[in-house]
Amino acid sequence: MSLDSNIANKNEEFKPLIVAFCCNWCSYAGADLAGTSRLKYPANVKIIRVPCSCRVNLNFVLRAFQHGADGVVIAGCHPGDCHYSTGNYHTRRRFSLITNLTEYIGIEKERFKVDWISAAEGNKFATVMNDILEDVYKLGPNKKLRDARWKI
Amino acid sequence: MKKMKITPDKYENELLQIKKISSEMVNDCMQCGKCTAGCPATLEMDLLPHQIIRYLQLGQFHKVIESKTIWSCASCFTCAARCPRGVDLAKLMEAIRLISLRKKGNNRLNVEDVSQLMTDQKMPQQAIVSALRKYSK
Amino acid sequence: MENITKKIRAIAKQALINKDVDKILGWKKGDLWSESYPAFITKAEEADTLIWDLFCINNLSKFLIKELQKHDKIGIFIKGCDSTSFNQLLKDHRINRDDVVLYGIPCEGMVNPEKIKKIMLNDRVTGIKKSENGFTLTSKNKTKDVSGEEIKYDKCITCISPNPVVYDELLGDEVKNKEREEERFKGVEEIEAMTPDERYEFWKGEFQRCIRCNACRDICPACSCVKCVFENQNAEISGKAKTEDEDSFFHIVRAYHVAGRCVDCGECARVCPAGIPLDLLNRKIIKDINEVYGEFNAGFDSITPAPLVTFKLEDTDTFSKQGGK
Amino acid sequence: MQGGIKLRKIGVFVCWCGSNIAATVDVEQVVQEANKMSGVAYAADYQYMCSEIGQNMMKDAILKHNLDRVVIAACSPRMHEGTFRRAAEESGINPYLVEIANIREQCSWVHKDKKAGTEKAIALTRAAVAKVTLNTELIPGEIDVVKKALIIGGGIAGIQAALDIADAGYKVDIVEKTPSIGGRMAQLDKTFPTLDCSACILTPKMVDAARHPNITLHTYSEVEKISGYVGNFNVSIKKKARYVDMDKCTGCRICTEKCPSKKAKSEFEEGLKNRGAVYIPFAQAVPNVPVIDTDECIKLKTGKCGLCEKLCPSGAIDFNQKDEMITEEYGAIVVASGYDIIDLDKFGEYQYDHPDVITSLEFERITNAAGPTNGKFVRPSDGEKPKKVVFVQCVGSRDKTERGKSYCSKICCMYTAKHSMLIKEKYPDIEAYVFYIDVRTPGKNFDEFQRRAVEKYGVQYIKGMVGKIFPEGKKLMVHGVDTMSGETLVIDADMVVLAAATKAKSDAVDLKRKLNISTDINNFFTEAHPKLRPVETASAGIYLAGACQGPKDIPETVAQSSAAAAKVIGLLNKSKLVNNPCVSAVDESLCSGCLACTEMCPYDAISFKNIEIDDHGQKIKKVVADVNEALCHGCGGCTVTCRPGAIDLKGFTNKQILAEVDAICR
Repeated sequence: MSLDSNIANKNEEFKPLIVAFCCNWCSYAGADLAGTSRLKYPANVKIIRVPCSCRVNLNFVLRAFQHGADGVVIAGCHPGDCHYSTGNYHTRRRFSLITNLTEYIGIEKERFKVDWISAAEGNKFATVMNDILEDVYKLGPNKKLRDARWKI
Repeated sequence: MKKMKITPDKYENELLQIKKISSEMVNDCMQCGKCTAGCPATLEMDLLPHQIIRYLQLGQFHKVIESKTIWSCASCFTCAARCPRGVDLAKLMEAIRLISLRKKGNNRLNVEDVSQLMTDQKMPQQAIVSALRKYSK
Repeated sequence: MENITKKIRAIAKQALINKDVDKILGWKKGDLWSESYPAFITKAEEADTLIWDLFCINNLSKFLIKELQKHDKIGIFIKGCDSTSFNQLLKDHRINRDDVVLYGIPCEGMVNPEKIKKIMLNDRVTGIKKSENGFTLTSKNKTKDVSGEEIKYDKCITCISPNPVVYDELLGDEVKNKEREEERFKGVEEIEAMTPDERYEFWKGEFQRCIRCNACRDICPACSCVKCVFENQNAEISGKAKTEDEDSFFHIVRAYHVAGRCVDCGECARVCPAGIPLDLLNRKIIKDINEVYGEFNAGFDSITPAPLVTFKLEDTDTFSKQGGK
Repeated sequence: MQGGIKLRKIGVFVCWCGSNIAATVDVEQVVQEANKMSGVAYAADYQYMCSEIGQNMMKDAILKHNLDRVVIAACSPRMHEGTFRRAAEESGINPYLVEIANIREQCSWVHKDKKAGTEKAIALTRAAVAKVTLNTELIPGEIDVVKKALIIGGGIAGIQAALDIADAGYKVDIVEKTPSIGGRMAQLDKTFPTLDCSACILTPKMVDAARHPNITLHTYSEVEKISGYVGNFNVSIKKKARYVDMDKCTGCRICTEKCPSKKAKSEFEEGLKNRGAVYIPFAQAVPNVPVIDTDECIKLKTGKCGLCEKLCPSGAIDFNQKDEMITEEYGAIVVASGYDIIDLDKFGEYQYDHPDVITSLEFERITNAAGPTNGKFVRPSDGEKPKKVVFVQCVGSRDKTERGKSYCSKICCMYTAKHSMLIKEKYPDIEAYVFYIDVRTPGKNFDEFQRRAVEKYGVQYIKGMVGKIFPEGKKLMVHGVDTMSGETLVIDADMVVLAAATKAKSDAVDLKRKLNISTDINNFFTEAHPKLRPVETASAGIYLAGACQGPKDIPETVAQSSAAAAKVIGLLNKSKLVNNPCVSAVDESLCSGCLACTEMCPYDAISFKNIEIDDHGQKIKKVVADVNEALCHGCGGCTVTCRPGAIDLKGFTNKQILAEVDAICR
């Protein structure tokens, strides 16, 4: 068996886990629309519903990476469309700094994404999820920040 | 380019004349251009059909009467049939032609020139006869 | 410096005699010639213990939180970085401006005893004096001339606020000490240039030395919570295990919690017994804020809203190229 | 946490949704796995959980197995969360102890592989179980409603809304900044597309509003401060000193006639006429009581004069009046503060400083029979009748540069058609030209109206703009272009009328801050939803009417006012308001009082309060954040701002979300 096919086999075994925090009013609805439109994206994406993207705490993201996530997505309404009028403007500032900071610590930016997905963008939801999965497949399993005591 | 002076009363008579002959209201036109878009004779025209109306609206009769367009119009009535505002442009064209022809010695087609035209093999005789009838007094 | 020491003593004495203040916060000489400690005095006769020298590095502002619970009015001597810290505490509503009398001292930078030790490795240094172009170190059997840069704290060399930004009375003339300011982010840029894996290895190496002594937290003028989130059971992040992930968790969250509030006094890195360069985390965030949301210097005043509690409609972001919509 | 789970008795119900879920998810396996999850006491599946049989099945299981929490693994919570919460409530469980695992839209419908689908469904169910374990009973708070509405602005929008609300039996206060209600509409001569006289249709409404037993007018007053929330707004109103006693004044107008100071430009007449220092803005003003302009009054400036005081037969003049501040409570607020037109100083090419170049609003006054020229259409410069009048549309509208406004002002096409028609109607010998970019006339009978100007009255519409106007002797040489013929042209006009763009009131931003509502880039107030909630703001209990929301004509304004009134009536009609229980709560023992949350909150729902705590016998005074549950919308932004985690969001607590993360990551 060649080395290449070894890697390929390993990759087949690699089942990445993507944790997506979606705001209730836009992105969660966008994910629902992806479902109603029967768009396909891999089952590795799991969604946690939050009222607004500004509810997402840095702690949640770090905990996800600690406990096994290979990628994290935070999705909210497009700036200007926030159900709470200005919540996502705060998300934008906070996570601009946070994604930079985690990248500075060594977490690849491809693993940790923030995006705006409206309730009408079922397509975009599927695309964003497929894109991050593709990136995470390329990077392989995440070992950084991982809690060695946690299962897997 | 010289600036156009808006002087509606300068050609007041002519404009009244057109209205009398055609009984069409040039102000009804909204300049949508549908007449021009459907006109089969635009290749032969120097002013486009909708421009003719526009100049009439602006009182620029001299530009209209000097144009080739009124003579290129074949009176096919496509414009009239399609106009959303119910303006019969073909009638207006006819009115302008009439004003031109009614001036002394202003025949568009002279009897003497007919033989010249007959040398064109493709020209239907009917056309020449009717043109003579239409464009001469 | 001796002049300022005289002034400090006179002011402190007068303020305590007049009962303008109940307590004075300043510095006194430590056990070693290269150490100066915070000094809290309430009696006029103690004023003569106060000093101002090259080792008054301790940021005194944060002591105000606890001291003001016991006293109504406190006088405090502050350097530039102490004053920005003071403003940050005001902004965080941790103290009242009216309860404090500020005696500002322009500062040319403090001397790092560790650097001196390295230079005069085998000699026991016994003193330091200002010379024409720097300092003269003296030991039992010899003297040595060194430049300021060689022995000052790194954070003092790139200091952006050598003069107090807020004070009631200023002692001495304002100083200029901004020649190397542009190098403030040099360390950050070096790390940014690494690959993600190199960066992770670098920080893992640093973080794993952490003993969670919380010195960084205790000294920090921005870490002023009554109870830290890491002590809050309901926050569910109070993991105390000595593992790679918990160490990183602590340091990422600590850095983020002072984002937009860190006055870059550098005390966290100075007091860390494990020598973790915490200021490189803080400065990364300061650099990003400056680049993405416009220059902001926490503590330069006490009213401008911190970058993370405000926003602009036309803000850009760092995670998408188009900046949102 | 692990210990707590044992105490729970959670019921898990997995829905097949026919084959919608069951085709991709092995429902039975999900039930089997659910049974193994800690805290789960009962698990079952059914074809259609949302059906009545399914709901009854759940209710029966709750009673039979003594369940205290429920997880439904079915379609999106956006579909049936309410349904299952109600069903749970009917069987005695607090509705907020129900969680939904979305295994249809976010699982069976997007995945093909049954094995992967089943695994994901189990993970999602586990997350929901983990969350529901930590759910607590939430009880929505109730708020009383003050049965009274405030209308800000006394133009046609405010008057209409006030009349509608008052007619429904509720008290209404109108706060109007100027001395009289009536607003812009009172200035207008005729209204399109019917050309009926503006005053004839407006003044009866003004009188109705003044006489209505449920309506109180606060003219010459401004809203100073607003606090509170839906149902309970607390509003301070500044009643500016009129220096005229409203009760004593009979409206005889001796004072306004005799006032020796006549230098002030009349605001109502758009500066085309002077008025006295004591004045009534216009003949039909309501209330018919003058005010004294402090900047103009000789007595108030120098202490001498006081002629009006001596002449007033009823002794109504009172120079000792002071601004008065009143505080009122309201249940709802309608913002109807209207619009302005832009300044034309930046449009030098139109020569607005020339007396014969006027705005359309000035034109309204000139043609108005009660206006400065008594309705005679003459040039302001020499009082002669003009021969040629040029109208220029889109002056500053649809102009992306900083001197104009990017939007269409909406009303100009119609009023310009109206103006040109009015001229031609009265004086057929006057020539009227209209320069336009587009003619936009959507609206009932609007296009027909505009076409009438062209077709019947022969108004010359020229598609193109005016480049510059050169005054030449008595004439205004208007240089423009007819883009349709491609010809440049020049018209020797006697008068030019500029359709200046509309703009938001200059104090709109101020008012927005007071109300804590939002404005768009042009400072017009923003509605909660551009299509589905066009009269509400994002702040509950505050509604919009008229041109303060964006350019509007009278019919639209009146329609929106009545719509806003209907919303207000619906609100005031409720005996109690129920608020969302998923709001933020402060743990006072953890709060340091840094108040970063108060700065971040989009609704200003967080303030602070002083408390005293007992720290080992020592009393310590402390400032802590304080959430107003009626104002909090539950976005949760404050929870992230709070560094020690002292503030948490009920229904989406830190613990709950972390439990979901942990469950998903297993």
